Amino acid sequence: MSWGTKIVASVALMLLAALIALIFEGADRVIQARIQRRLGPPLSQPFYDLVKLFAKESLLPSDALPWLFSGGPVFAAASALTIFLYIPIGSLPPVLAGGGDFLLALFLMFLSSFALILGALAGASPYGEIDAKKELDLIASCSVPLSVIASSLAWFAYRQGLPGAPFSLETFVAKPVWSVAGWSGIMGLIILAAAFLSLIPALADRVQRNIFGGSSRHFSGRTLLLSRLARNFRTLAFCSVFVSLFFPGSMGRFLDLRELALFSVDFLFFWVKVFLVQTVAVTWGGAFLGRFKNSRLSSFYGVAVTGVALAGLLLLFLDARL
Amino acid sequence: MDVLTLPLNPSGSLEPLAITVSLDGDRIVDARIRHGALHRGIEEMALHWNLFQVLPLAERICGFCSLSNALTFARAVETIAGIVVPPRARYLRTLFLELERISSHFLWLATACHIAGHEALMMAVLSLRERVLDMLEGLTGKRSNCGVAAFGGTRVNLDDADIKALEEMIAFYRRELPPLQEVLVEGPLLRFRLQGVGVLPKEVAVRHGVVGPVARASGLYVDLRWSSPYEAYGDFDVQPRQVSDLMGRSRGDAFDRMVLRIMELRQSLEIIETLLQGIPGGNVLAVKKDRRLAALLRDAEGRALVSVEGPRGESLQRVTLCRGKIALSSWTLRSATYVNASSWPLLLRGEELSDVALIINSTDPCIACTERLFPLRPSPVPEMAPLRLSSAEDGEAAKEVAP
Amino acid sequence: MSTLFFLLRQACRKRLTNLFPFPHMPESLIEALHVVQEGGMEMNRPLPTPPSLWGKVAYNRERCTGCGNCLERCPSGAIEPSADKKKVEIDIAFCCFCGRCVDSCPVSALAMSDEFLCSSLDRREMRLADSGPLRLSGEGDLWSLERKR
Amino acid sequence: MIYAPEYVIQATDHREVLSCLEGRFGADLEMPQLKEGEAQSPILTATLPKARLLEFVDCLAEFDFPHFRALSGEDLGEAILLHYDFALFRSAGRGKRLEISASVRLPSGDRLMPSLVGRFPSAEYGERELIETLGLDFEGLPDKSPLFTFDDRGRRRVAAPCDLDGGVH
Repeated sequence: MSWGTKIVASVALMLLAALIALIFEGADRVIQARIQRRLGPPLSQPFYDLVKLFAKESLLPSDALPWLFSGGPVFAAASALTIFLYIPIGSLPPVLAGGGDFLLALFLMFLSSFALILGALAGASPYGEIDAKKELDLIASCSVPLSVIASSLAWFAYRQGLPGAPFSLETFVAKPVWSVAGWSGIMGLIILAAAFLSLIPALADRVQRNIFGGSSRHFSGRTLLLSRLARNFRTLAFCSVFVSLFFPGSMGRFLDLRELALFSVDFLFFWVKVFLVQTVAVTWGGAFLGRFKNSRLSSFYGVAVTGVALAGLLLLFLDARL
Repeated sequence: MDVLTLPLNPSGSLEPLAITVSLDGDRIVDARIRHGALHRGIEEMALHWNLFQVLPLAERICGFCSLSNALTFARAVETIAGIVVPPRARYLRTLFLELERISSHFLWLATACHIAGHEALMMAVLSLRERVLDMLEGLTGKRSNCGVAAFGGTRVNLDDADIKALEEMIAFYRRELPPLQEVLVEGPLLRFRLQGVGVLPKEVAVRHGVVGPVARASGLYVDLRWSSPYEAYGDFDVQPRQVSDLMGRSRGDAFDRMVLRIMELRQSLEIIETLLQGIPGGNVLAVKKDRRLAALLRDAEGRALVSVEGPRGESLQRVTLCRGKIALSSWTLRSATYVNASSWPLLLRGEELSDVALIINSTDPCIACTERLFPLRPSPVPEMAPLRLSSAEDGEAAKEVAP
Repeated sequence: MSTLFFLLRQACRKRLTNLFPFPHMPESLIEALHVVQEGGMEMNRPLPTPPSLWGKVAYNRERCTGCGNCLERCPSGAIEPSADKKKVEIDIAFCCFCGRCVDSCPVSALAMSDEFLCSSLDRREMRLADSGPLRLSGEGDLWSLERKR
Repeated sequence: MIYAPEYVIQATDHREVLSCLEGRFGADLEMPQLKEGEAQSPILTATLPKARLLEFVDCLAEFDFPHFRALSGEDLGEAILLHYDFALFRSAGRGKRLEISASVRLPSGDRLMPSLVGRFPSAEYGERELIETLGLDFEGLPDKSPLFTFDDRGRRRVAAPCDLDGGVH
């Protein structure tokens, strides 16, 4: 691909991802309302919100660092959108492929969270500071099981001889890890998938663990809009990475389609899968995780989920040795 | 130790309270609670009105212990005036007190779920609460502030269809409560969130004199319905519920308060069931003629101190009446929250910041009942003009009544 | 597990939201209701109300003897003597819907109707001087159709 | 003095409580009376001089830990009448609970009362409210700041009557 094509494809993909993230947010809110036996907002509510927030004034706290305060959400949203350039969507290869794009995607995800937290810290308010600290605490405790999951998957792919670089998402999409695993390997993969799923609500900011409205408390107008968009993009990106790793089946090949038909069917199929994952992990998982105590949530992710992920690694190890 | 002092606005606690916490990291070292966001002036207002007007006012002190407050007031006036309430009215009052308790406890459960972040459970609880509100609306015409109390009886009477509807309601709750209880008590959602939060040990609870469900959840065997039965409670067995009966032991934390309220919901249903079987016939008003009642109240003189076990605990009123007019000489209200509030700083100490709302809410605070005061005159400490005791416009000196 | 089943069952049950009668707030709700009654407009019907509902006070001026009992009983000062001194006027805006005036009326000139929508942009509309002969609840007023269904 | 915070299970006979108090306080206990009716739980009322209030409370504590219910005050013009309401035998059995209402008459000019906060922490709100409304002073009350009426700067907020008709409607 030439540079020009790449740029056009990137912009198109990012816009599309943004659109899908908003639609999924609307669906998420409708399903949540159904769980609560409410009617809920229309599916297009996130778009109304977008227009409304865009038209509103962005307030700047008097003690805030202006560039960091308003730059943080921009950077968070942009880095979350960039992740989609490294994710193979359906049968389409990622726009920017590389040997370690899995790690890069995770890195961008954390970068997006940190940018938002930095923006909140720049608001120079003790309330925002306390919530930002809590979020930082949670993300730090989530990073441990996430790195265990990532490295055990890569090790397993390398050990079982999947073609391609072990830290590339394309490797997992081209040949599902399930096909090379024995029974204990499948058990291990299921455990790893469950651990990954339980991480999504926390990293997608769906766990309301604070009393002050989260780190986006002091954002308003466009900064609030961007911080909410960043959260939605991150949620979508996380679910997409999950689909690429654990759920990579191709509908088009199953139907024996070629060329354009294959790409478009797989493209749609991919987003359907992402939607399913998001509904299970974020909508229903969020309904369960609720507003746990921050310390308990941190120890849940830092100890319990890490332990589960390590158990999964052990099973994969057994599978590779047998 | 680096201590950060942080004022929490009402949005942090869901109640109009200004709480200032001193924080060491995430732990609360000290908490200071400031009232004064609501200036209601109920006691002052009542002195300018006649008793018939004060009764609806007493009903409106709080939306959810409305009947308890109104009934306390009505009973105080009845005690002074020597009016004997007919047995059917006593049973009806008891019935509505229990319906009110059901409605209030459901609302508390919903708020607890909301603060714990489980909106789906909140909606489930609220949808169950609808049934008792519909019942109240069908029986009295209103969902809250039902206006049941009247001097010398009740304003509402029941017919056979109403009793049948009540029995259907009990059957409905017998069906719907067990799954909810399973989710709330045995399910992980609230257990992980509420256990070990806001612990009030038994000894401390005794010393602070807490009342109502908070006291019972801490393991105190106290219940006015049991220890000094009023209305129809004397006619059947009402034991204070204890968490240790269900859970094996009671720790006095927020979770125990929730469990206790669920147990009390079931107790209220049992009480209503027994009550409906033995409800006597007859009048619901002791004095039917308006003019006779007014004459009785005009001649009444004396003091009374009356308390009722409301949904939040002991609701207490001291009423003084003077002969010659249908008006109050003095009125003092003490709601359950007024007593329980003194334990809040203690409960908050050592807890996490994110639990503030949860802990304050676990005692079922009613700021509207507590802040009924609004001193209109400047009251500097040394020199002070005496407050007017009676509502007399002609400046008649108030007599002191022998206690 | 039981929690999951509980929430799943919750999601499958009938939704509880009761929609606002009109898509957009009309200038005067009472007028809009009259338009609906004449068939000029569609609306989301409200939930049926029980026959004992305490709505707006209805006042039969003809029957009133002007004894003034209700003036003494009203806690919110919503009832005022009218200009000709023998009747009263009721300001619904002050009314707290306690129903004590109805209890105190010796000739049953007051009743609690089941009309509960009483918001208006004009305060003068809220003054009630006469609502004609009292209807028993459920007799040909706006919400009665709903109740019979 | 801090009592052992525990409620007794065995209630003493109410008349015995009354006679014990009468024996202990003699003529200081004015108009002691025990009312036992059906509509209300039994109530023991008495009037005390303020100097013997703490002693009275300690005497009650020998029977059971008194549950401090309320403190209320009435301004009679020439004096202030304070009512201290306690309850004994709260968890001793059905119908065993005894309410005790001790009234203290403060002549005008005397504004100082002993504080009960050391014995009953929940007395704090009642005492602070009386500082606010009746202008009393309590000896030994650690926090004497107003409870319900003050502005953001900690000053007492005094609402003049004109505040009320300042165009609310």
